[in-house]
Amino acid sequence: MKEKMKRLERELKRLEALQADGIDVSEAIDKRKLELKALKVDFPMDAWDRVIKARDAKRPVASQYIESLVEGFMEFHGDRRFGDDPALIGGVGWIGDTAFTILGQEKGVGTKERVKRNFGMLNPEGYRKAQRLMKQAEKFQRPILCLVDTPGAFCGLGAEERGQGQAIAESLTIMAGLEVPVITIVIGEGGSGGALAMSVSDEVWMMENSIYSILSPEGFASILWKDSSKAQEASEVMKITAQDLESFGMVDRVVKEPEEFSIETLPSVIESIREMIVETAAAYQALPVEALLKKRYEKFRAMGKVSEKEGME
Amino acid sequence: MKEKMKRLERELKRLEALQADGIDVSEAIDKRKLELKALKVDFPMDAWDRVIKARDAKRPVASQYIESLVEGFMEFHGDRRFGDDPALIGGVGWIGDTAFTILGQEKGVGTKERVKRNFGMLNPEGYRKAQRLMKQAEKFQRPILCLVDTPGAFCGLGAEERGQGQAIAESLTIMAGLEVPVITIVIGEGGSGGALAMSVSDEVWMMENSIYSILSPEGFASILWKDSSKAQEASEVMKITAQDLESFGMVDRVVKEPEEFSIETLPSVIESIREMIVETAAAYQALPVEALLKKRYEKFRAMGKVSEKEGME
Amino acid sequence: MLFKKRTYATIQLPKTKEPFVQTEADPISRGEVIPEGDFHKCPNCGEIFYAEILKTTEGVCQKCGQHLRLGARERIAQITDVFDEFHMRMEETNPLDFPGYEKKLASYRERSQEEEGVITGVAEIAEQRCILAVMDAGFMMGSMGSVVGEKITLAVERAKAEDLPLIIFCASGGARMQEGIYSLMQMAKISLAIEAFSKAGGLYISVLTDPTTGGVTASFAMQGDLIVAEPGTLIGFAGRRVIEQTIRQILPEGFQRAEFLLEKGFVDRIVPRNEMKETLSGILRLHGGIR
Amino acid sequence: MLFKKRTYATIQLPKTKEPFVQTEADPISRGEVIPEGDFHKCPNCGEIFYAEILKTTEGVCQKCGQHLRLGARERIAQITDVFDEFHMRMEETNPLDFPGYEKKLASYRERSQEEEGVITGVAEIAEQRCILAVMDAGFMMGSMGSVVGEKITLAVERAKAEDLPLIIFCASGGARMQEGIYSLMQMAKISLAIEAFSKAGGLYISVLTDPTTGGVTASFAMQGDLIVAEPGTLIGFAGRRVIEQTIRQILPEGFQRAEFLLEKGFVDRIVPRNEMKETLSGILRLHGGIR
Ligand SMILES: [Zn+2]
Ligand SMILES: [Zn+2]
Repeated sequence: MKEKMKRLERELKRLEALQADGIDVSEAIDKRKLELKALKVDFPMDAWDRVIKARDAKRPVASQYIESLVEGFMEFHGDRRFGDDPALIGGVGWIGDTAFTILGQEKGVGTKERVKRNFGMLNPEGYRKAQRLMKQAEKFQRPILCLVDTPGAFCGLGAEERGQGQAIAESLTIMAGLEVPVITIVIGEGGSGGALAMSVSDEVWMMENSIYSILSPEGFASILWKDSSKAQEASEVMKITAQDLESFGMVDRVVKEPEEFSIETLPSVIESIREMIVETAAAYQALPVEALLKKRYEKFRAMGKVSEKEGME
Repeated sequence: MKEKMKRLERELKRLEALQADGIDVSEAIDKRKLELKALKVDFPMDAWDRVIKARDAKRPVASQYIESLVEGFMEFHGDRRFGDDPALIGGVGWIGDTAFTILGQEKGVGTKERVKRNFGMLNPEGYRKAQRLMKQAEKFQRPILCLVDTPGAFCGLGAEERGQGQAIAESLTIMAGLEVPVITIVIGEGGSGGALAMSVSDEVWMMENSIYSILSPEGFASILWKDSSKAQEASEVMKITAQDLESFGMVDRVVKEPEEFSIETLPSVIESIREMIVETAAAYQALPVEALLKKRYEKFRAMGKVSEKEGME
Repeated sequence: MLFKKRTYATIQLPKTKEPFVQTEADPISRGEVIPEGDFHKCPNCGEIFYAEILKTTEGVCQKCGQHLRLGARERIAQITDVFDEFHMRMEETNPLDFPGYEKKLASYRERSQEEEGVITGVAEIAEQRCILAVMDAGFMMGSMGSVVGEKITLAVERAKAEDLPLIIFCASGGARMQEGIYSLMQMAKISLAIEAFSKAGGLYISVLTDPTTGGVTASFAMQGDLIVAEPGTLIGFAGRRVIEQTIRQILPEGFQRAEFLLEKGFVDRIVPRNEMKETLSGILRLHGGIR
Repeated sequence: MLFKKRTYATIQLPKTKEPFVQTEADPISRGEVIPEGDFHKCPNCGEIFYAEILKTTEGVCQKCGQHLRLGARERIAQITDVFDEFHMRMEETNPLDFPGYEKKLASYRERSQEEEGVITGVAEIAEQRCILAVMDAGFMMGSMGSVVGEKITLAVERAKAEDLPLIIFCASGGARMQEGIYSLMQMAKISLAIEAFSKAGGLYISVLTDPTTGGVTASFAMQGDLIVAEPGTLIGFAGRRVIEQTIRQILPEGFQRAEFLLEKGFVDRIVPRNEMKETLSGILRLHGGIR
């Protein structure tokens, strides 16, 4: 049966490529999806399945989460330095009766908007907009919610010229020092430094089929094995699923997804987390600032903690 | 005799233009300068005389002040955002036994360097470099010395695109909140917002023949009288000399200049102010932070203080 | 009823001789002519309207969407439910003894029935109290002299003292030349007040309206925690013509307009006039912590 | 005497099998070959030197000025008067159970006689005490895994606890792939430590040496209060080849070099190797407040 699944997935991949080229094979696609779905009830998904889900074009994007989760959302633009990055949506709105600053990496829906949003890959302006709005949240003592969904940092000339390394580095220190609670939810792809720049948070949650990794499986395979086509293999050894990260203690909560996760099924997911977000933020907000910062420090301090060998001077 | 001076000055101006075009008339220039000098002993200078002096190509520039005043100067570059502005020199060095952060608007010496330095007109990166180094001075509790010498803000496309208005505005609020002493010396031209962006300081000093104005006399004449050739007339009504500003209470100290102010005579001027700089900074540094900020606030609060008319509800 | 009685003395819209909307340029300094009487021409598309019709559209051209310049009183009427003016009459100033300045000031006062180019007071916007300052581009080009600087500084200090949010509608041709260095120092004076207010945790919303230029741009216009702008607003530091002379090329159409500034990252949001009140009250509520 | 006895246990330069200077690329991953024996070829101009001569020039090519890559121990010898290593032997880690990782690590350890890609300790530089961490580009490309992250974090925490300035010499190909997400989290872990150190008023000087790339650039390399770089140092986040593939054009020669970063505003100063010690001690003195 595992064999059959693999075959169906291969076929599906090819059909979807055709569909993307404008050839309508949607019926054939749906048929195989149904078959796959039936099979999967019995088999746990492997990492590559989750990679595919995490990247699915039908998967809800940050703007849809905001639409569904946040009331009276007011978007604010710009880094006050160079530009406004459409790959990052930032603003303020109500979750329940609490005003939050919300920052979302936005992949966009539809080809045109995906191009405009640079497929969720931030330029330095995007990190700096986020920093500005984070500092503002701190000034007004508002909790922050970050939605992470990015393939990773952007490999453009301008991004290097304008210091994306510096921009990410500054996001890390700013988040390290933020005196308000920060919750991050990885909703799709959590790729490399681009994801980390919004994830030095008091709690990091992941959607059930999201991934969080040091770089894309393709990039990993390319660097380590000189063969980017070995991405599937890479995804298995990289340990990038929500389940992996939860077992490492790097993720505080894995949010259950419906079988078919899309804009249609998003509201039920939102309802399952809304209260949790508000309550979690309130719990951290209740801490004295020193305790909040200490807790955040210790959370990350424990990651990759290595001890000295015994018996040494 | 005033007439004769004016004639000599007009001749001098024309001769210097020739000289700038590569025709050697230096002897004729020197002769008239000497005559002028002899005459000036008896007559107070008018504003335009000072404008000419403030803009004199032989007048010492910021880098020369630093060279002469500061020991172990270590220049630091860049705004960490977009670029390094050669029109602003920033760094740390010793004045006496005190480490200062020094920020100087630099016009440059010689045509090539003047072009590189953009004639002392900052781009937004320049203000942002200054801000960065000011915040760093604050972190390390170092006093700051600013040397102002700029015709004004830069009228370039990029400067607007990258928000020179925002950059100057941010310099003003950062200086307003700085918890370390700041001394500004206007050494040549203190032009408009570009000068103010380094002058929200605990003490503002001016060199005897420097000017400090809302914009250049040429710009003023152009805006108000639609005739930029009336710059000389404008300079008289604008009240832009160190003596004017001292009488307005906007300048705390006017530093005497030698008759011929140049790199040769600079060291004597430096010796006359070195101790004063160190002692002034020390006096402000001795204040509690709240008192320092309050004093600075009240200093500027009094400028253009307008009262309500009496007898009103 | 636009102006409701609250804690402070209330004011009425004065019987101004100024037209409801203002022309692009100051007539005295740029030699243009304010259209007389009941008609007004859209400076963007050239459409001619009855002035009365413009009132029903809040001064927005219904043909092209251009946001025509508004007087400060009209602006206040559109935005606030309650407005209690800080009823001040400031001393006249001419700190440089600038020839002809008093006379020019007097003519603007006479014509506008206003004392100066900014009105300040306590406002209520959809039940949210705040300190409001509104500049008037029609008063000597909205230039900033000592009185404007003083009134704005007092407003900021009041916001700090009463722990209220601060909203400033900017509209300015820049510093007031006739007050020279005193005008420049108003930028510092206001900035110090805003920084002190900000350190105390105050919220400051800067609203940029046409035109926001010069020293105002280089100070409080750009110091807002949040900066919103009306569509099409001219926002810049250096003047367009000066830049064109410097770089010797014609600047593109949208240069220094609000949309350009948004793209360049200097404006948080562009808000059409008919959404301004709702936007401001939404921001105030979000920062007041009460839905 | 380079390594003088102080408070901590002192160490000797190990009898390493590595050449004095390092080649541009990691030989294992890029298929290049370390030149054998007593000669070394300048990767910039091609000149061939006796390795011994390079020692007298601090590893700088006397023909073209190229700053060849140095091992961490050699770097420490050049910079410090006293160095007391935090004499740690960290547990081996393979958090992902990555196939072959232990073996690869063991081979690097064997070859370099070092435990990992960073050396940390207390240093004295011209009578100024500081905490010093020096990365080694030769150890698995200077990649950052949990041990490197832990050692640097401990160094930062030590600087905070002892109120000493911190200097980190960066040299890294980026995150260590074999430790996956654990490598990524080292960026966060170190950043938290640096922010806490900085809030306590500590001075951190970041020194960028060839190459400083990837996750190190996107964290502590760019978090210095002051950032200095050796001439010609490669500094970037994304790899040159990846960018070229993305934008489909060849990048200019100086792209991502220290001089480029200086111009773009990300580096405070470029400091040639023979001035590094003097520069660092000058900065330390200026921040120590004692001339
Ligand atoms: Zn129109
Ligand atoms: Zn060479």
